[in-house]
Amino acid sequence: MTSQQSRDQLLGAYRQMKMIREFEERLHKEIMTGEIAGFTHLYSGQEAVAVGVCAHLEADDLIVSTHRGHGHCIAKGCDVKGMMAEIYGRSTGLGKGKGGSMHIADFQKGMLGANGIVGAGGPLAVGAALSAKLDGKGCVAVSFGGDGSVNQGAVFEAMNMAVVLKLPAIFVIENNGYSEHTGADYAVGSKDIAGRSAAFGMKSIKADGSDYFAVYDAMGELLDHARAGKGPCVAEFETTRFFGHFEGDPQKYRAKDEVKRHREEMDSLKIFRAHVLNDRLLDETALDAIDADVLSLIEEAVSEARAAPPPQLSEITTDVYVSYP
Amino acid sequence: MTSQQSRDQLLGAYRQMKMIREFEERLHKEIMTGEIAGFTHLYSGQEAVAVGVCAHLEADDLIVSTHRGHGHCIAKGCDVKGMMAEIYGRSTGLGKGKGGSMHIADFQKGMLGANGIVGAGGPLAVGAALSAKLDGKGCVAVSFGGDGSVNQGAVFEAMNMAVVLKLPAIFVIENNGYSEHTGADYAVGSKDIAGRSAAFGMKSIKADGSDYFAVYDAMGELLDHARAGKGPCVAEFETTRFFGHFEGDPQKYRAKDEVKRHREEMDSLKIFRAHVLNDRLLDETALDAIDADVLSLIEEAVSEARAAPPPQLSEITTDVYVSYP
Amino acid sequence: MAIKSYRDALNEAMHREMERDARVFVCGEDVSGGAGGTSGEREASGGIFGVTAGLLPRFGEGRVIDTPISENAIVGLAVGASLAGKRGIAEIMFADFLGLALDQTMNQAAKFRYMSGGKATCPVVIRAPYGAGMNMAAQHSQTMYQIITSVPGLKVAMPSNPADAKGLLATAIRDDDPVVFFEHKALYGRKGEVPDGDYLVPFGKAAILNAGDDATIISMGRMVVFAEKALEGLKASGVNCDLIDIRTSSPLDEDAILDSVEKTGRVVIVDECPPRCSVAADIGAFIASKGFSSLRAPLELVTAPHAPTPFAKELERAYVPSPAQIDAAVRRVVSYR
Amino acid sequence: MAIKSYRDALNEAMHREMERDARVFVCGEDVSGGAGGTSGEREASGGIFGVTAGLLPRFGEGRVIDTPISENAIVGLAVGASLAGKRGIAEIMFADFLGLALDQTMNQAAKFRYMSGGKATCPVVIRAPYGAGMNMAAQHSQTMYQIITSVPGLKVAMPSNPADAKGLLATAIRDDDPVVFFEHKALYGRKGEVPDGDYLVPFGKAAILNAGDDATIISMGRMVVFAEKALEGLKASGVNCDLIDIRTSSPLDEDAILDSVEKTGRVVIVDECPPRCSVAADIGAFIASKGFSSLRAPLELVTAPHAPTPFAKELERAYVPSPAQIDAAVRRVVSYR
Ligand SMILES: Cc1ncc(C[n+]2csc(CCOP(=O)(O)OP(=O)(O)O)c2C)c(N)n1
Ligand SMILES: Cc1ncc(C[n+]2csc(CCOP(=O)(O)OP(=O)(O)O)c2C)c(N)n1
Ligand SMILES: [Mg+2]
Ligand SMILES: [Mg+2]
Repeated sequence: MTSQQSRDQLLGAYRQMKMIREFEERLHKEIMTGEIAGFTHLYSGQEAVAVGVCAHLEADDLIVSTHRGHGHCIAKGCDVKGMMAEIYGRSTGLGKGKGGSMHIADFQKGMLGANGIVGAGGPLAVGAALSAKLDGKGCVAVSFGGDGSVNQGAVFEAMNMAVVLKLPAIFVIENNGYSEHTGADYAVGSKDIAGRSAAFGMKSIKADGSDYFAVYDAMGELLDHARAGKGPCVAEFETTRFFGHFEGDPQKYRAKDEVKRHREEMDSLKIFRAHVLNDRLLDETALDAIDADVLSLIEEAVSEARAAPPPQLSEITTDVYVSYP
Repeated sequence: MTSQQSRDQLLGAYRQMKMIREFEERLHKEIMTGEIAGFTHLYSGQEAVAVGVCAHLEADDLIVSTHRGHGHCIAKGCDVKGMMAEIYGRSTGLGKGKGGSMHIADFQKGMLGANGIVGAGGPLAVGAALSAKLDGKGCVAVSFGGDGSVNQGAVFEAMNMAVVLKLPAIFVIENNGYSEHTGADYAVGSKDIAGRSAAFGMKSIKADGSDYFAVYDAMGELLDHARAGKGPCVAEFETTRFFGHFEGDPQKYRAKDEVKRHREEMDSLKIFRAHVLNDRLLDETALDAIDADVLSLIEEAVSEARAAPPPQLSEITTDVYVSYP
Repeated sequence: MAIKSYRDALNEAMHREMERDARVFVCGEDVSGGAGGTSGEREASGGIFGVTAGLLPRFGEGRVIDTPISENAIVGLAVGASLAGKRGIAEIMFADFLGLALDQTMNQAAKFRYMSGGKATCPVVIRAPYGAGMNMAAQHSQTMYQIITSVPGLKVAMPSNPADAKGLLATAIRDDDPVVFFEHKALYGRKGEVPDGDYLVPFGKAAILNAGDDATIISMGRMVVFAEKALEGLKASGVNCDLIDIRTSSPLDEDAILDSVEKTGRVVIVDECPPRCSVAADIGAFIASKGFSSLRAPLELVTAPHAPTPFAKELERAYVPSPAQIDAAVRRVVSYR
Repeated sequence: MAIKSYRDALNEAMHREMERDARVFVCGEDVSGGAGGTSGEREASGGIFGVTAGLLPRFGEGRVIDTPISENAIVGLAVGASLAGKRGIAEIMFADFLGLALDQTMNQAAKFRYMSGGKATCPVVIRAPYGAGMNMAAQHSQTMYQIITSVPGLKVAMPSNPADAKGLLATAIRDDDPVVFFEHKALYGRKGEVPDGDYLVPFGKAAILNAGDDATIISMGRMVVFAEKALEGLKASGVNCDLIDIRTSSPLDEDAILDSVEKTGRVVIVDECPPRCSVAADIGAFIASKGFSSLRAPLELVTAPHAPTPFAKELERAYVPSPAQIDAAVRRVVSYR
């Protein structure tokens, strides 16, 4: 199946995964400096999911994201500098600094927003899928959510609604083992997200979320289903997060060596590299070039964000409404 | 299995079913007179479910009911005259006339209230089940709900929560084919309530809700499970309502002869009578005596309710709080 | 002009706007009624209150969508589609059920534009039948608009008559911001003159339904009808008042209010809400802050008491603010020295 | 007396009440943290803000219950158990998420007693960390108490300091009515003297934190801290005010407010809410209605603007009412002629 992807596609996928990784590793450092305010949830470790899913999507396919949204944003094509500036709370940010890390959105790019409310993306994605269905152009809407989000009533309602209305909605569940400090096996009563979702009457699939190719293939299958008008579907991807729930989380709920082990065994970048080198799909020089390029872009993004002005105080009361007499 | 029930139990069950039926048939007539205000949802047709379920329950087992709650109230032992007075909005009603048909409750009887919010009973019953578990006396909590209620996020959350906390909660789903004017097969995407609920990680069972004995047996099995501390479970009972969704509903969504056919084929009282007479468990005279007795009690309930005084106007602001300085 | 009920005026507005703009769609429980029923009758009810009747046969299942009982997802469906370029009208069968859908209303619809720095547009309308007077008890009688009015990013309308029902709903549907539209259940049958053709009533423009120098009565929704009743008696005894129907609580026509208060100096605010953090309180505090120098009598707030809505008809009748209470309040402010 | 943080004072209250009454239990997301984690550490966090720390080891899993992310069912769990004889404390991680749990709060907990004609008792406490000031943006910074205050049947508390945190929470837990308890996130670290042993602060009794004749400042939660700051500067320039901390918005200490207004005639109300249907508006309208004859200046309402909470720290700082704004408002009322 991997052969279906051109060299350019693979390079692009690697570039995005690397971009997400370095964006997050850098943020992790910058947050220590105290310059970044608020609540930041890092996506590092889950790159293969965002990129493997979005690799299939066109600009007019829509995605709805979560509090842990940086990866989805980058994978859907949001401007990395605009994102960084937003996280720094600068006027040059994608949301003029008014939304911050948890609310990055780019409607032009089909990215309907990160979201601070766990599970709220489910119904929103179903609405986006309705819009796609009404347009009749074969577009889909993807709802990203975590293993914790699937215990939220809104998500269950969304799943049932999507089935009832036979909408082209795809629920992508990133099971990273935890909702904040609580284990997925504790909070998901059935301990089986894919199975419970399938019981709503949807096609479902479960795959390794650390492997770009596994994600890509699973998503391809679901997309064929959804684009053909056969109704919604769900994918559960097993993955891991390399950092705490939010920056500052001491992670006492995780086994001592868990993150270290996951960084060795479940690193989507390492797995990707090994795969493409082994199968001679890409060569090391090309990948290294991307690495260098990504790092310099991130460096630029940070220094430009730092240098950018904060929003004007008059911005406090603009953008509340389109018009308000 | 039916042999497990004593003659007295069977007579009691018949009496309750008959009481529910006549309570509702009479209400149906009285509502035409315009004397009863508000919104009344009749339970007639579903008697076997309420009675078959509650036949197993003790006074300290708890139930939570719905907008269509008269049957559950009677089956759990609420005073029929107090109920009638409540529906008439009289000061002698179970809620002093302040709640009405949709909010009849009797906490002494373990009846935690009918409820005007579809699905709200799910979480409440889970809370009641937690209380029972903390008490450690083997009591259970039963949540009654319809085929429409199971599409409500609150109910899904409740099911998952009950599984996670391994609570003695039993979700009784009365599938009467409709939520208001919408068919269950339309609104439940999977068209399979028992199966979808089972996927939450619960024991589940599906049975004929028009047959008291089928309900009784199914409930017995679930109760053994729940009382033994093995966690929550769910029963889907197929049933029908003999009247419209609420009084005044022209029922244009139902096939012309549907109600007539259901009254012939799915009448829980007829089915019960045939069963007990056929198996010589009870004799006709005893049943007829109950019929007469029930009718006269209902007659009394109506005339006493009619004669009772409305609540004092000062009642408007009492019972808002236990205390409010 | 034609004589129409409030219900039919709302229905007409939806028909016209759906005709005019293919992006408009309607969703909610039983908005057509009958999906999946055994009669095969796809439009069995046209909405539990009949407000969406005729939309399904005219516009089809794609745009007139019966949903499961999932209020949060119903609003989310309309919000998500509206973010994606459509214009959703979500019907919440009873405003009380907004308790289940407040997240999509308050945290999503209301905040998208702001959080995205102006990139998002969310032209959704959430229709919510509200109010007491039909003996539906505590969970089916609330006003709810005080809660929604407190949320920046939402607009809030509550027509008191058929013409406004048509004109405000058309405006709501064309508006690019999220609107929560409160329809009083007890007004659905109210008849009145309704302008033909395209008819828009702007948001934030109060209606002055009577002019008088003795006091200012400020009101909304069904309470306007009661205020009109009270006015008859007051006029008969020589007391004449400005009667302001705010029509929308957000935006609020502050100028109309201040102008009238400047003239009369005496204010009665009539709101079906219980008193605390009500729209009555909101307007009252605004007046005491921005119109203080004109005020010549204590504010009179005529509201429901701080209690849920009782069922029994005698109680409910006394619970809802009445023309008699309005009459008394006006007489108190007028005679205050 | 001991010096304690607001967080620890709340924690102490829960410890003491759970010790005292076996019916009390706590539930919510991560209230212990670590259920199902791979470290085997069952109390990994003691609540995301550390407020419930130590309860699990002391009282066990039966009474300290980590839940899935299901806000409506979390509140329902506590409400249902409380109807059945327990006394549940539900933690909603951020008050903003009450948008998901409003049905169980407003339609269930608040109304059971009334609808049952006084038969039900629902002694539930819903703890809700609220407020801006930590750059958490629009969905994690709201006050929400204005919405809850509008609901008859609920009581609403919002302590401004550690002693009240302990005393009001203990009262809330012992109270037989449902209480929504608002804790300001930015106050968790605030330290102050806290009485030892059993300590109850009654509901509906405001605290008079400063006495002065020039004006009345009415405030709640974190805004009390800002009002205290403003007072320093005002005093230095010879302006002295009553400072009223309402402590509970429902019940509201109307007498304390009217007494002070009678004395000063000049009122500034400081509320972190956006202005519409806020607690500031509520109290303002009450004063203009019941204390009108004492009022000698326009009400000054110091609130957040009618906008969601912005993220950028410069914006958020200017969004939240500040000591400087309070200072200016006091000077305006004092100099009004
Ligand atoms: C409605 C709601 N409840 C609780 C929270 C607090 N919270 C933020 S993230 C999170 C855990 C989410 O877990 P999961 O869905 O698995 O996503 P992950 O963090 O693992 O990416 C929680 C409880 C929230 N933001 N919204
Ligand atoms: C939250 C909520 N949404 C909608 C309604 C309006 N409503 C009352 S009953 C009902 C249908 C319920 O269907 P079901 O659960 O099957 O129960 P049944 O009426 O068949 O007994 C609806 C939609 C409500 N009361 N509460
Ligand atoms: Mg997770
Ligand atoms: Mg049904």
